[in-house]
Amino acid sequence: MTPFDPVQVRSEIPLLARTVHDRPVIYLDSAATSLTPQRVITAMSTYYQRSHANVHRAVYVTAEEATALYEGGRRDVGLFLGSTHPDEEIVFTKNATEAFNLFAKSWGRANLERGDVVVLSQMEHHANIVPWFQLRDEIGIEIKFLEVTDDFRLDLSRFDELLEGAKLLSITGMSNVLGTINPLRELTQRAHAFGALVLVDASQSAAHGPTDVVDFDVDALICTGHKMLGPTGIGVLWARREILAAMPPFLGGGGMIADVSVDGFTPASGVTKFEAGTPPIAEAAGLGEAVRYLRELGMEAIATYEKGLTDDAIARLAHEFSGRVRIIGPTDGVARGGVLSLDVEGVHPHDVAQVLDQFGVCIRPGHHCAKPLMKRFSLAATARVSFGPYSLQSDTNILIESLHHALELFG
Amino acid sequence: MTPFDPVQVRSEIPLLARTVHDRPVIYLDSAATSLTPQRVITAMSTYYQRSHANVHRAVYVTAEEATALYEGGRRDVGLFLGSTHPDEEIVFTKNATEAFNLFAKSWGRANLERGDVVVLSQMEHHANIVPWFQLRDEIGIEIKFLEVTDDFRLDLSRFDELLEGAKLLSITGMSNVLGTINPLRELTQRAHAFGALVLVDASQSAAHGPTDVVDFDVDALICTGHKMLGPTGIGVLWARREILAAMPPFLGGGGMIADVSVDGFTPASGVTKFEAGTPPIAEAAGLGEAVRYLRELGMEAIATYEKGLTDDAIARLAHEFSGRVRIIGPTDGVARGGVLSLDVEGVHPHDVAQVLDQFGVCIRPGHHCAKPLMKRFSLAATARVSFGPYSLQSDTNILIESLHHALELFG
Amino acid sequence: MSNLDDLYREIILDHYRSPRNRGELATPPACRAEGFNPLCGDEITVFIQVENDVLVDIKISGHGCSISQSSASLMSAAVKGKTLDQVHQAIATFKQLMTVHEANIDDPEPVAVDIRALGELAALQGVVKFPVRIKCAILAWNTLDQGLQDFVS
Amino acid sequence: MSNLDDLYREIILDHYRSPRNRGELATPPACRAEGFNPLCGDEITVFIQVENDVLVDIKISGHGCSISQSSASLMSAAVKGKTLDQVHQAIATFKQLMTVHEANIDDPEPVAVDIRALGELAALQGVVKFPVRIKCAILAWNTLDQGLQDFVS
Ligand SMILES: Cc1ncc(COP(=O)(O)O)c(C=O)c1O
Ligand SMILES: Cc1ncc(COP(=O)(O)O)c(C=O)c1O
Repeated sequence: MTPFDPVQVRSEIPLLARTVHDRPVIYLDSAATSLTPQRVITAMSTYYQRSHANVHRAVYVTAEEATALYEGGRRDVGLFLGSTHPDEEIVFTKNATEAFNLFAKSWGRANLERGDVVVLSQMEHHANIVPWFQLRDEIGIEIKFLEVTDDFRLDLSRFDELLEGAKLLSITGMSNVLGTINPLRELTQRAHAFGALVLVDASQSAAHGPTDVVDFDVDALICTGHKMLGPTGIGVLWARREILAAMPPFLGGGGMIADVSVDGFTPASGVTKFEAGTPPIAEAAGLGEAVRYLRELGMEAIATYEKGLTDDAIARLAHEFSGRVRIIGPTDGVARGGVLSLDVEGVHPHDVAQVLDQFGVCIRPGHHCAKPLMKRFSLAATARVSFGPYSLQSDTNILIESLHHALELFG
Repeated sequence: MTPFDPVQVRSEIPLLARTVHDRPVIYLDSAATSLTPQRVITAMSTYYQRSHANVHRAVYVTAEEATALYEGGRRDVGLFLGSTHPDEEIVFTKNATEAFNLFAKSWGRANLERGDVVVLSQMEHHANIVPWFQLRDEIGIEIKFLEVTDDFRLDLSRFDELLEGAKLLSITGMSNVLGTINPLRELTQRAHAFGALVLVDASQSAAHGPTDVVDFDVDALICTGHKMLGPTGIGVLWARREILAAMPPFLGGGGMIADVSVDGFTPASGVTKFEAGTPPIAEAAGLGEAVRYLRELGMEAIATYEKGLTDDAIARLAHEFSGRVRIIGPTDGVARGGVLSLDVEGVHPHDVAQVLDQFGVCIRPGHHCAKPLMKRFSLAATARVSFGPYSLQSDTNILIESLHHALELFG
Repeated sequence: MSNLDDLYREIILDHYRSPRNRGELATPPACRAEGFNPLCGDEITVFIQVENDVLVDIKISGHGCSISQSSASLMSAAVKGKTLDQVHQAIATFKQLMTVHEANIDDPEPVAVDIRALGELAALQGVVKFPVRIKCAILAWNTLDQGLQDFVS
Repeated sequence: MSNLDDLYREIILDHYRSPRNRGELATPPACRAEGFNPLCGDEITVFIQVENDVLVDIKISGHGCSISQSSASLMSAAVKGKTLDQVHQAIATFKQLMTVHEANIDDPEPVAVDIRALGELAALQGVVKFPVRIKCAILAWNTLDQGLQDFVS
């Protein structure tokens, strides 16, 4: 394997050649969405230019190619996640959020009853909270939250108490606000001991380090195309095939049925059951290319590289601002990814982002769809900086320069 | 307006430059998915290359551009459908199927009770059947079907009887099997007289003739990007704003909430409420470009042009095969679109399609996700030919040549 | 950074650092209305006291970015002591100031409004060049509007 | 059209035009199993009668394309009168014939199988070059397999 070369990666990303306000784009918002390599864009364009057709049910050449691209995307994503049976375990949805709704409502309605407990954590994204509330309002399940410690880690002190009798632990692999990486193997082992299944939100972690569903020993896992160098409009639910096979359909329509009459319908079997209507074909072709590219780069290599960037940024922010810029998240460099939520003294995150924009620096202010977590730390918003495999240490230079400017303006 | 020029349209569609089996592609499967003009592909590539960012909640330039592209796509689609308040009336989904599920389950759960009647027709696509069955199984509504006459028209003789007390008529604008175009204005007027709302499936009709929700006087309408020269991964629900405003959310997650705590959530208002998670941003940019293009071509001009193709094909198929190739659908040229389902004597549709493929002719065999309709006519499948604005009369020549070959091989 | 100067005028920064009319009023007799911007988390509570068709007192609490906070502060200064007619007039004028013609979304131009009538509020004019921030600037005004409607009913 | 000739061998067309063992058997004593291919609407019902571990009779009804129909007909001819062991062997061999190595999806190559053991069934070999049709060819075999399993239990 060639050594990891961010400059090479950058050369494949057209957006990084762009300038805004007469300055190069400094993209530090990968936790919101990742930049797209040209080869991913080309994979989709090529589909539309050469093989655009609807999938399944067709015998002509371009339709066969379209089907092969779509099913090939499924296999590539399966390989990327460590699935042993991608054809029976990978469901494509429109985004991670739909995948959570699918799991909560299909698996949930079939397996949970009034009073059953689902355990989440306080650091979940709304995508892994709201569908469970909807299910609670519908069938009366109980939702419990693992808390977050003052040093931004999962509080496991009450783990056994919360998991007692729980049917499911649904938890993020990495917080999109704190950067905290959760100890999946330990959580899974402990949750399984209580007979609970484990669903993991890998939306943040998938593109930044190795994912192996067998190694993690989880039961289901969700991620989203546009945060994995892939396109918008596609998400992924992986679940063990016995689990998927026993789940009832979610959305109804064409493709997910075995038969329909004026009296009722019989669902199809396999992953098809969950893919109603024309699926995201171009998007699967694009995501397939994205995960092939990520594998080529090497997920370990990406993780190591981004850890270097993050450690460096944490050290320099502390040194430069001596406390005026606080990081909301672990700062010891251990078990954390390249997401740095900043609290800039006297400057609202919205204003931080506005000033940074003038320097070409792209960061995201807000609650990051994690309001329970924000409430936990009595914050309305943070200014979130996040790295990708195309980020550079020099990005941090400009980040620091522009933060100085923000502090001055509002000081 | 320049006169409609199919050769010009063809020159904008890269796939038509392709050959298969050493022959040019003769694409006659537009009812399954339409071919994509380069400018639509470019609109999406450009988004990824220059303005890829997540929408909303961001202040930096590319994120503002992404938001403008996404919301601009909404406005363009609204304009295309005749919506007077696109910002409050156009919801983007992943395809038409999700839109039907959204409407059936959100509007349905809020407005229907055990015993309430929803009227469909026997010529509906599964997308407009299965979600209603799911709702029936959940809350016990009753589903009634308008029948189809022997000459492939909606049977209106029992209309009043079926609509008596019905809460909703959900019906297709154009059958994807028969090509039959339903008299929307009449249906709406009569259904409204019974106090029923009218939801229209415009998936087949939207790209082949004018759509004007105000003129049709319908209450909700659904269509799908990939059949409108647009991309996969995006569908559209239009509904009158009072109706949308009163509907509860469907999928839960980020973006669709006003607030979330560990105790529950408050949904957002407006169309946002229905768009959970990262939306199909590139796809909205692509669909926006597609409908701008369609408007430039002129929907009346497209309808007239495709009617010419269809009338010609009907006449020539009758003349060439004197009964050995039967059209399952109206053949008088009145109120029908460019979809011709063929029943070829002694040759199974699957085999027809296979033989035609060798001539580069792309058609679709199968039940076309309309099994109740197939059962109505005791057919397992048809061989469906369908036109688009890039189709030519000469396509019909090759279709006829290859049909002769199929009849010979199996004769 | 000339763009930024358009947005962050000195008056705005001043109202952000030293907000006017901050606090709460006892309800009743006062009315309260809450507004928030789900996209960025800005939250505002407006307390108003109306007597004989005059807005005799107004207080603002909540939190948010410099634009939403200064807009609230500027608003409170502009409407306090005014008749309800004048207040409604001010709300309408301000909303007009914040209107971007959709046709010009790429190059937003403020609609012609009587700038002199706005007084200090004119400082917020630069916001329209930053369409995402319009929601911040307008939050307090919508909340006040809501409060007045609640008061009437 | 050389590709088509690979698919539509004369034997296949013959079995399609004149299917062998078409019809039904009384159940009981016979067993029936239904199979269908939701993607293209092919439906098949297989009736089997087993005595002393021998498949003494088999009948096929249903409808479908030339590939699914001829495959069913060829199958019925190949397994009728055979011991259950031989039938299972035939099913396994046929499935292997229809296996496309995923690595070679673009250029499918049949897996090495003992073609001579297949007899007339070898005519279906061309189907693997048309991956979408494999489902048609294999339908009857899966249905028979199902029927045998049901019979055992
Ligand atoms: C009439 C009709 N309705 C609905 C659909 C479903 O569209 P989609 O597959 O994009 O969800 C289709 C196409 O498949 C259709 O032809
Ligand atoms: C941790 C986490 N989970 C879920 C999501 C939802 O992903 P999507 O918006 O693609 O549905 C996100 C991103 O927004 C996220 O960061």
